[in-house]
Formats: sequence, structure tokens, C-alpha cells
Amino acid sequence: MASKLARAGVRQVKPILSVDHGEARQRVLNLYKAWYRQLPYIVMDYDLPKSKEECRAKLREEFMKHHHVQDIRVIDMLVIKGQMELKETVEIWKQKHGLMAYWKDTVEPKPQGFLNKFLDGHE
Amino acid sequence: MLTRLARALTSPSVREGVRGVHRTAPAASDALFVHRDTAQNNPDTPFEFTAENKKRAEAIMSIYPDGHKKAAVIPLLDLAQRQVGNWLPITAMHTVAKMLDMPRMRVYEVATFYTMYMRNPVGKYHVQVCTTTPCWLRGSDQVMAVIKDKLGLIPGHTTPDGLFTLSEVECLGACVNAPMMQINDDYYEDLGDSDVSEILDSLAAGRTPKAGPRSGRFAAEPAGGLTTLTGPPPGPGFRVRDDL
Amino acid sequence: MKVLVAKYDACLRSAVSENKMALRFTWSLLSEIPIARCHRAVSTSAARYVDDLTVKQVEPKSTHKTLMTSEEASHEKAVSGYITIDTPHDITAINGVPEEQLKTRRVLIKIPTKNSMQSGTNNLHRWKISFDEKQRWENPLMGWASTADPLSNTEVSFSSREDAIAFCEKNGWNWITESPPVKPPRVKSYGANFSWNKRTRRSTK
Amino acid sequence: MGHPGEGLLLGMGATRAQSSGPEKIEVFIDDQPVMVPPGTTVLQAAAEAGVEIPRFCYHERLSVAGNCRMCLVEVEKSVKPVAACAMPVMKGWRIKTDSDMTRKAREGVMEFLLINHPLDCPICDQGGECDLQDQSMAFGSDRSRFLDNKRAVEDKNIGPLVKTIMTRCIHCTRCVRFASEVAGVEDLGTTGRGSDMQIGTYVEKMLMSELSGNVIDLCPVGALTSKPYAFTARPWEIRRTDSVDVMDAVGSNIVVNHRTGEVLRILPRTNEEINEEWLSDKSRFACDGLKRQRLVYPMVKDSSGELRPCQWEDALLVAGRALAAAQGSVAAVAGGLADAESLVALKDLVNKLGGEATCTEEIFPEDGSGTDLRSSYLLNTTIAGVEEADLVLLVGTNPRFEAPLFNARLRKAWVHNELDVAVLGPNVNLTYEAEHIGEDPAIIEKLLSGTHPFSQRLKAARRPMVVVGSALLSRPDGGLLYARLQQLAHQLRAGCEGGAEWRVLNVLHRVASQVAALDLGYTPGVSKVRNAPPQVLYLLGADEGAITREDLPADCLVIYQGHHGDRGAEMADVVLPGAAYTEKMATYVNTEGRAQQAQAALVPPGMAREDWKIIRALSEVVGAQLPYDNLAEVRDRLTEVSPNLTRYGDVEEANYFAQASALAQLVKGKQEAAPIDVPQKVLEDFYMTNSVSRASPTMAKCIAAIKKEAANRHRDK
Amino acid sequence: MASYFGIDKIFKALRIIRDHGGIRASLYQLYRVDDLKDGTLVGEDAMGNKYYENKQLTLGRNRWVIYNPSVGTDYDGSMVPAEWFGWLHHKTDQPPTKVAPTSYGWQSGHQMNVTGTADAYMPYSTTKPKVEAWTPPKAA
Repeated sequence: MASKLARAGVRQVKPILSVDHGEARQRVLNLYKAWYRQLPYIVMDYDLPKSKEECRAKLREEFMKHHHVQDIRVIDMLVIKGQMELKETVEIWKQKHGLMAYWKDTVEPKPQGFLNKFLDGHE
Repeated sequence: MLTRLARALTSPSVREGVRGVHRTAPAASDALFVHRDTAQNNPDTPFEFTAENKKRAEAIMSIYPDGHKKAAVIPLLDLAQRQVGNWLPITAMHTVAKMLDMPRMRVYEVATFYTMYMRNPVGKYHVQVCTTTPCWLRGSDQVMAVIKDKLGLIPGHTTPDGLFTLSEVECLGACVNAPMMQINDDYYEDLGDSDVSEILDSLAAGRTPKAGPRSGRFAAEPAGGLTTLTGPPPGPGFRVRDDL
Repeated sequence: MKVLVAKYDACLRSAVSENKMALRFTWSLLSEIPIARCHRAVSTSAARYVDDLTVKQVEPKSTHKTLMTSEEASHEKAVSGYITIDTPHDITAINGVPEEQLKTRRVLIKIPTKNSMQSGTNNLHRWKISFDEKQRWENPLMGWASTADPLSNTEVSFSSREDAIAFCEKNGWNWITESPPVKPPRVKSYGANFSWNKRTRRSTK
Repeated sequence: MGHPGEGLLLGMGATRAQSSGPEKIEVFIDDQPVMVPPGTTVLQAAAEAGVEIPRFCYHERLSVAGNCRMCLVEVEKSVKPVAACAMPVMKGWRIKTDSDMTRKAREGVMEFLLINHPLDCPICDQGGECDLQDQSMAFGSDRSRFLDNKRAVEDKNIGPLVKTIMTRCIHCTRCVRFASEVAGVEDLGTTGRGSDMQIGTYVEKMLMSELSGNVIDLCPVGALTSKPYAFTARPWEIRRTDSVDVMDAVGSNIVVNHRTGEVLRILPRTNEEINEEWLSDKSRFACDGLKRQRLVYPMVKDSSGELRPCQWEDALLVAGRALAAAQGSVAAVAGGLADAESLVALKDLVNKLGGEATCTEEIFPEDGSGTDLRSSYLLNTTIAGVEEADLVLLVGTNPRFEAPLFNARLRKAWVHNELDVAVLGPNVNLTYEAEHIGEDPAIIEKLLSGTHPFSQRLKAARRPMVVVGSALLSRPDGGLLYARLQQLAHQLRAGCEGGAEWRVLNVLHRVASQVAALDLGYTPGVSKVRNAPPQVLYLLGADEGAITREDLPADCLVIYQGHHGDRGAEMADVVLPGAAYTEKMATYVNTEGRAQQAQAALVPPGMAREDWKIIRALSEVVGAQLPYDNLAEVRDRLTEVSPNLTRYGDVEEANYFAQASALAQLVKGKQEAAPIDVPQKVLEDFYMTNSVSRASPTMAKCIAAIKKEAANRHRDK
Repeated sequence: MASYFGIDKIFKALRIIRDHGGIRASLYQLYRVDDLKDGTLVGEDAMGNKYYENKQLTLGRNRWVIYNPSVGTDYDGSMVPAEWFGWLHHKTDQPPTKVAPTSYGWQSGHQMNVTGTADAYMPYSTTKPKVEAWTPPKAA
């Protein structure tokens, strides 16, 4: 049986924070700005071995990762999660490696391509 | 309230209420419902219907309609048992199965279901003593005791000379003539102590004692003579209204 | 209440005398007592149960509402209502599942297969999802089964196939579905065992 | 669809119900109205209403016994509760399945059943999937009033597959009825009477049936359990994966029960179209062969001529270099257990390398229409269609051992629908009465010309079937005989009741891969390879020895890909470990042409990989990369080649009999005098037919037990 | 005077070097045990380890062992047998050369700790593998 039918269709749902795309967008921008302004202090507080510019690039990357999201409620949820993350970072509830994990310096890349995957294991 | 409940629960009446419905040990049958090869009874035991019995078997089978020969299994097994002499070797069952074109298992089923098929060798005289309540009340214990004394037998066993086999059976339907025993096809009824040993003696001597009540009764009539139907039967019009 | 207790006593006595299980009676009788009364008697909660629902409860005024601007108020009203979404429901961005677990996993949606060892069918009414098998191995410590796949133990049941499909799509899994086996009508007759000229005649009878 | 009870009804009192049309009567189950056809039992009517009535002796596919009494229900205005399984409903009955009377009756029955049932659930293999356990929880009393000793019954030895603990038996007689009705082996029965009654064989003998494992499923308690599975696992620890059996070409639906990467047992899965609820012993018990003789790492022959384990890189390189150097002199032979995915990948690879010869081990004649028309190599009537037939002619086949569940279907139709069966070939025991018309192949010609006495019967039949077995097809003159049978079948269609709808010609294959391979355009038989030996021969699970080392030039490199070390691996220079049928998501096509997909229950052991992936990886090493990277893409390719291969569960209509018959007329040849024979005649030949069952210790035990049974003096010869 | 200028220390150093068999040998000794001390040879055990004492040195540094040169730098504390261990660790002042240790029949010979060597114990599974691999037949 076929898989992945796009089940679009207009639905009435309960909102979380925002009632329209404009408002959701505003929330995202607010969150982005808050992070952006906080970044120098974060670098200083955590003594990150990264420059402000690198951090800003990473911040942009993390936001752009979800640029395709259209669902207002999902956007709201992502904003809430981003807000939580910011709070944890600013209050130094996190540790340095928790932030460095954004760069995935130590993650071994998964094999790419059919033959590599085949030789690597069962995937 | 709770104390009252507790008291009620521990009162004798409640405790007795949970007594078992079944107090007697289940009486296991003395017969085994699986086959065990023995020297006398094994798949190589010779059995063949005699020419005469074969003719009888054909006659029996011809009673049943085409395609329903299987119904003859009970009479044929009986015929085989009579031919062998009181018991039914496994090869006899096989022969019957083959004659009736039915699976052997179906014959085994019949032979094990009916208690009158003896699936192990029995003596020349198969003594079956009824010990069900009416016979027991009238002294079947005594009958058993006499047989035990005389032949040294306990139920399920055969005398070394192969003459007698003793079985203790449930009601044989001759309660009016209790106590009674069945030897092969004959009923010996209204048994007293001497009757039993006399019957056994004469059988051992090769004679066949007369079957039936030993008390002098003809059949199941009252022991002290007839109490009813003493006169000739009344003729027509007996107790009919005069005006009819 | 008094009447009920008396009734209960009488019942208990009769129950005991009839050697029935008295406890069962106790419970069945207690359940006859109106819940509300029971509550008042045994409740340990600080809040009192309000019997009389006809009295209109006055909601206390909050400062939050008083200080709201008209814009905020209209927003709050909008948020408490409904919005219209026209995109597919997709929560993969927020459910935290690694991407490779989403793209490579395949979900099988079906009604569980009847266990041929049993004749019961009560388990066969709801739709379940299951993931494709990943490697399992025997844990050297205890010999139990280990797996690196947290999804393999997912037990979710749905009342319809559509619900299950919607759930899988929401979570971004590929799915396939299987229909339950069809059951043709079957004629059963005790008499067939004894039919005169049919092969259904059973010699086992 | 078949109507199992159609013929059954005719001779009985219920005829009036059928003849008066589908008029339904209304009954009330717990005050809920249901419309059911007359003759429906109370139990069935309740099931219609979604109410399940507890039962032990009643089984859908067996005759009604009515001896456990568990299904007692109250019917309004009836003084006593009635046995729902045997009682037909009457108009307007109000049936109460949860009334006080019903519950009390059930509790009473439960109490009696438990009087002599041992309380050994903790050591019972049925524990956790026991009807008695569940129903005593649901309907039984919570305490026992029985204070005396329970009876004990001695265990019977009925062979290496079924373990008996007869003390647990509750005398439902399901096993007895199964043996006599479905398996056709009248070896089980009830001996004794009353509380001494026991189920058994009376004399000690083995239950000699190819379907004996089903009594384990049927037994509602733990009296009959699986011997190989004894004390292995509990049902709640087991994971169950739906799959498809490959031991024969029937494609029985199975559930693989596994734990910790190990197949523990295989159970049947209900599919009315194929295996109903049964499973043959080989399919059920050969699964322990999946743990023996496995290929778990790639191997390459070293300079001393011995296979040495190596890494995938090495094996792929050696195989890849040889394939590249062969310059198109490449051939492939597929065995009986191959799945459609690997078959299509292998064919694509060979063709891409310039090779032509892709063969199957199993032979099918190429004369006439050959394998070009799908209808000439399928079981066109379908398995369930047997129930509509009135006369079956089996030619050169012993369905009892080649396809036990097809034979069970024939037997079912024989019992219920008065089907007549005739055999052209050796006179084997099919478990039902079949008319043996001879072994001479010349009879076929006579049947065609109408001069044989049996022709009249064939002509008179309203819905005849001709089933051709692979033993006939693999004869040297198989093509000629098959062509004549095609003509005969086409001739018979004229007089059929269903007209064009009714398909007379049927081919019963022996191996699971054959239909998929033919659909994909494989050449049946290995003569192509033998006539033009290639430089590289690729064996895909080809273990039956159709081609041997002697047939090949010395410099020919043999690549074997498969899951068991058997004849194929022994002659190979490079061994690539593949996955067995429980270890891959795969498509299998059964002899009806029904595509079915198996789900993977385990991952392949050690370094073994799914088969199509190996071929795909090899293609990349050779430099002839196949254009698919995942299963969905392979299946797209399957659809491209033959769309029916991915229409899972359906039988594609194939209806080119007229054309096939016309082509068959052109077939000329010399007819051999040798009588028609089949390879599997007795039960002993049934157990080991492929690499999995040959590796199975249980199958070996079965054969040993049968050899021993030959000396049993109690066996009815 | 000489001690005042520390010249005696130079002499002492020279003596130690001489005792060790020249500059090259001394440098090797320094490389091998990170120490160069003069002391009296108290005894040698069965494995060829030599035990020294220098009562001038502070307690804890006044008794030492120079392992059998054949082991090179691959020596381990567990090479000291039990009878020398007591003396080396000041449990007793009587080296086994002076007071022979009591020997019992149940005693086994000294065995160094083999952890980390090829002789080390490696735990292994005693359970049968779930899947039995096929062994190809031997070539004729």
C-alpha cells in the first residue's frame, strides 16, 4: 500500500500562542533577537572557544533549520522550546559542553552512500 | 457491624457451607485403557474367524445397509470374543476392523467403551459378582468372601489353573433376585453361602449348574409365593358399570 | 440513611443464613448509598463538595483581566477560540526524534494477528502500529534481549485505521497497512455428523 | 470464494433454508437484534453480534461435537440452558449470553472441567495462551470445592513433534476430530468411558501425518504441546512477526515467534484463501534449521582451494573482479527459496553485465507457449477455488507432500462438497479416496481423444480441475505431455458451468520462488547454463544440485549467495551470506500467482545481509550500478517488470488458455514409455526438501522416528 | 673541607657511577629505574632480582630492588616474591638470606601478576552460540 499521502485539508484547531502567521513570525523574530543580543554574554560566561560571529552563524543555522515549518502551532512550540533553551543558557543551568554540542565536533559522521552503509552494517 | 459480620462468617453454619461436594476418592477402573503387549495379547497373537463364524459374520454384516457395514462392529467383536473364549485379543479387533473396512482406532474405541469386551485374557468362567446397593444389602459381601476363600481370588485375577476369573461389577439388573452373580452368560441369583461354593464346584468339575434363582423361585416372583394374580383372570365385563 | 443501614443489616443476616458471600452483599449495598452523602462523611479533602449546584458561583475578579488593554483582550479571546490550519499535521520539528529514525523507519498498521493457539478474539478489535525490526541481541549480563531501538516497544492502539495513519503521518513515519483477514460465512450443523449418505458422517461420534 | 458448507447442506434437513433463498431470520443476542441466515447456530449468531461465547470443543473448521458444554447460554422461555455451538437459532429467539443462568451454567461447567485438571500452569507450556486458563479467570469460580485426589493419565508418545501431557486433557476431542476430518489419519481416538476416558492411540504408535502440528494449536489446554518448543519461552516474552512460508509453493501465512534474535517457533496465520488456519509440519517445525549450518560471514576460496572467512570488501572485490573480467559470460541460477526482490536484482545485474542466462533450478517445459503466458504456469483455479470443483484430476503430483495445505483443501472439498478425485501417476495415499486411473503417460493422449473410460467422467463434470505437478513437467517429454493436458483442459472448459470464468488448468509448483522467477522472465531449468558454460556462475540459493561442478569448466568462478551451507556453497569459490525468509522484508509469489510480503522478524546473523542489498552492493563494485537504493525502489522496479508482484494478497487474473492451447497443438515430440512418477511418495520423503529443512534437527528426528515406526508391529500396514 | 665545598659529593657520584659499571651503564640504570643509588647488595632471589640496602638513606628509600636486567623496563612490583616482600617493606629486618623463611608443603612457587600480559585471564562465554555457522568441507 502506498505510503505518505499528503493529508492536507483545512482544519480548525486550538491555537497555542499565536492566532495567525504574522504573530507567529513576530514571536520568532523576538526570540531570535533575544538570543542574538545575549550571545556575547553567553560566550563570555561559558568561556566558549568560539567567536561571536561563529555563534551567530550557528544561531542563524539553528533557526533556519526550521524555516520550512508552516504550522502555527508547531512554530509556537518551537518558540517555546527556544525560549526555554535561552533561559537555561542565560541562567547558566547548562554546562559548557551542552552548548558546544551545537557544533557536533566529536560526532562521528554516519556512512553515506549505499555501499558504505552496506559495508558498515545492517542499515 | 464488622464484628457482627466477622462473627457471622466464623459461625458453624457458614463454615459448613464450604464443605466439599465430593468426599469419596474417585474409583479408578481396574481396566487399563491403553494396550500393553503381553505374551498372550500382542499384535502377533493368532486370530482368525472360524469358517462357521465367518458365515455368521457375513450374516451379521448383511443386516446393515450398503456403506454402513461399520454398524456391525459390536456384534462382530462379540462373536470374536466368544470364539476366543471370553476375551478379545487385539488381533481380533484388527480382524474386525479389516472386515468392516474401518480404522483400527475406531474399533479400539468401541472395545474399550463397553465393559463386556474383555481386552485381556480371562478364565474359562468369568465370575462377575454384583456389589451394587441391593445386592450388597442382601449379602454380596458374603458371596465375595466365599469366592475368595474357595478360589483364593481377589477381583481382577484368575486362578492359576485358568478356570475362574473374578470381577466385581456394578448393577446387572437383577436386583429382585439379589444377591447374584453372572458366570459367562448365565445369571445365578438368590445366592446363599452354599449355593456359591456348589456352583463353583460343579463348574470346576465340568458340569454346568442350572442358571437362575437358587431359592426355588421361578423368576422374580415374591419369595413367599404369589400375593396377587392367584386366581384365574376375570372375564370380560369385569367391574364394568352395569348399565353399559 | 437509617433505613438503608437497617436494610443492609437485614440483608447481611439473610446472606449469612443463606451461606452466601456476605462481603459481596456489603459492597452491593454500599453502592446504593448516594455518592454525595458518602462524600461528606468520609472525604478528607479540604474542599467541600457543594451540594447545591443551583446557586450561581461568582468568579473572583482577577487583576490580570482588569489591567488588560483592549488589544490584549481581543487576542486572549482569539486564543481561546479556534484557528484555521491548512498544512499537514506534522510534529517532526518538535518531537525531538533524530532525523534518521524518521526517514528510515517503516510502520506497519494492522489489527493484531490472532494467536492460533487460542480461540479468543477480544484482542482483535483495535488497530496497532509496529515498527520494522532492528537488531536485537542477547545481553551478556543476564541473557535478556537488548535492542538499540527505542521505538520497537511502542504499543499504541487506535480505533480505526485512519487514526493510525494520521498518527504516523503526524510523526513523520512511512507506513504500510494490512487489512484484517476476511471471514466467510460458514455453515455448522451438528446433524452433519450423522448424515446418512454424506462423507461428513463421523465415525468418531 | 468457496462455500464450504454448500454441498454439506444439501443432504440434510437444512435444505429448505437454502432453497428458500437468502431470507434471513431475526434473533436477539442480549436484546440486540441480528439478522442471520437460517441454520446458523446460536454461537455464530452471537459472533455476528460481536458477542463471543466461550467454548472449548467447538472449532470453526471442525465438526460440531458439543461435548464440553462451555457454550451453554440461556434462551428465553427455555427451561434449560442450550449448547450454543450445536443449536440452530429459531426466529425471534432471545438469547442471553450474560444472564445469571448463563453465568451459573458456565461456572458449573468450569468447575467440572477443573476437577481433574492439574494445577500445573506454572510449568505448562500452554500457560499464558491457554483457553482454559483464560476462561476460568473470566467465567470460573474463584475457589475450589474439590478436596479429593485428581485423576492422572499416562502420557502417550505420538512422535517427535507433539508432546502429550494427557493429565491436562479436558476431552474436547478437537485433536481427534482434526486427525480424522482434516488430516485424514484415523489414529487418535477416545478410549475408555466416564472418568476413565482418555484421548490417545490405544496402542503405542506415531501420529503419522504431515499436518500433525496443528493439534498443538487446536488443543485448548496444555495436553498437546510442541516437543521442539517445550520449555523454551512464554507467550508474553515473544515477539510476533507476520511472514510467509517458503517451504512449499502454497505460501502459507505464518507468524514468526521470536526472541533475542532467535526464531522460537512458527505458528499459522489465518488466511481463508490459502492455508485457512493450518500449517504443514515442515513449515512449522523446520525453523530450527535456521540456526544450523548458516552462512554468517563471506568466504573466498584461497590458493589451497579452501573457503576462508573474509571481510565483505574482499569477497565483493573478488566476485566483482571476476564478473567484470567475464565480459558478459555470466549466468545465474536461482534456487527455490529466493525472493522476488533478489531475483529481480540478480536478473538486472546479469543483464547489465551482458549475460543472458538467468535460470531457475526447477524445470518447466518451454514447448508451446512455454512461460510466456502467465496462465500456463499458475494454479489458476486458486486454492480456495477447489471448494467449487466437482472433479479433480491430479497428474504427476502428490499434493499431500508437495503442498500439504492444498491437499487439505482437496480433502475438505472431498468431505464437504462430495468432490471426486482421480490420480494419474503412482497410487499414493492422499488421505482420502481417490480413483487411480494409471501411471502410463499414454493415458493423457487417450483422455484427450476421449477414448479412455475416464473421459466420460471428465466430460460430465460441471467444474473439473486438472492439476499438473512438477514431476510431470520435469520429465524429458514433459513439454509434450503438458501440451496435451493444456489441450485437454481447454477442451473441458467448453462444458463447464462457469464458462470462461472457470479455469480448468492448474500447475502445482513445488518451490516458493518459481512463479516469481517465471514472472520476472527467468528461464526454467539449467540447460542453458549447461549448454553454454559461463565464466562466472552466480547461484542464488541454488542448493538442489541442478548444476554441479562437473557441468562447468574448471576456470569457471562460482559465486554462491544464500543462507545455508549446502550443495551450492560447497561448490562455490565465493560465498556471500544472505538472509533466510524470516530475516528479510521480501515478496514471495505462490503457485496461484498471489504475491505476498513477508516482514522481517530478525536481522540476518553475523555479517549476513539482505539478499537484494548484496547484489546491489556487488553491482556497484563491478561498476554496473543498479538503480535502486532502498526497498521501495526495488519494489518499484518489480512493479515495472510485472505489476502483479507488488499487488500483495491478490491473485491476478490470467486467462489465455485458448492461445496456449492453440500453441500447444503445435508441440510435437516423442513420448517416453516410462510411467509417470513423483519423487515424494511416503511421509519420510516429505520432511527434507530444501536447505533449511535439511539443516533442521527436528526434521531429522521426524525421519528417524518414521524409520523406527516401520518396525512398529501395531501399525496398520 | 671537601664536604664544605661539596667536593665529596662529586667523589661520591663518581664512585656510584663506577660501582654501576661506567657512565653508559649508569645512564641506562637511570633510564630504567629513574634512580642511581649506592647500596650494599643484600641478596638475590630465584628470579634474579637483586635487593640493596643503604642505611644512610631515609626510611622508605633505604631498601630497594633492581629487577632482573633481562626484563628491561618491563618490570612490575609483583615480581618481588613473598619472602623478600617482608624485608623490602620493613615488616622484618631479617632478609631471607639470613633467616630462611619457613616453607610449607602447600606453598606454591611465586607467580607474578600476569594482568596485562599475554598470560592474563580473559573471560569467555561458555554458552553455545545461537546460530551455528557452516564450516566448509576441507579440500581433498
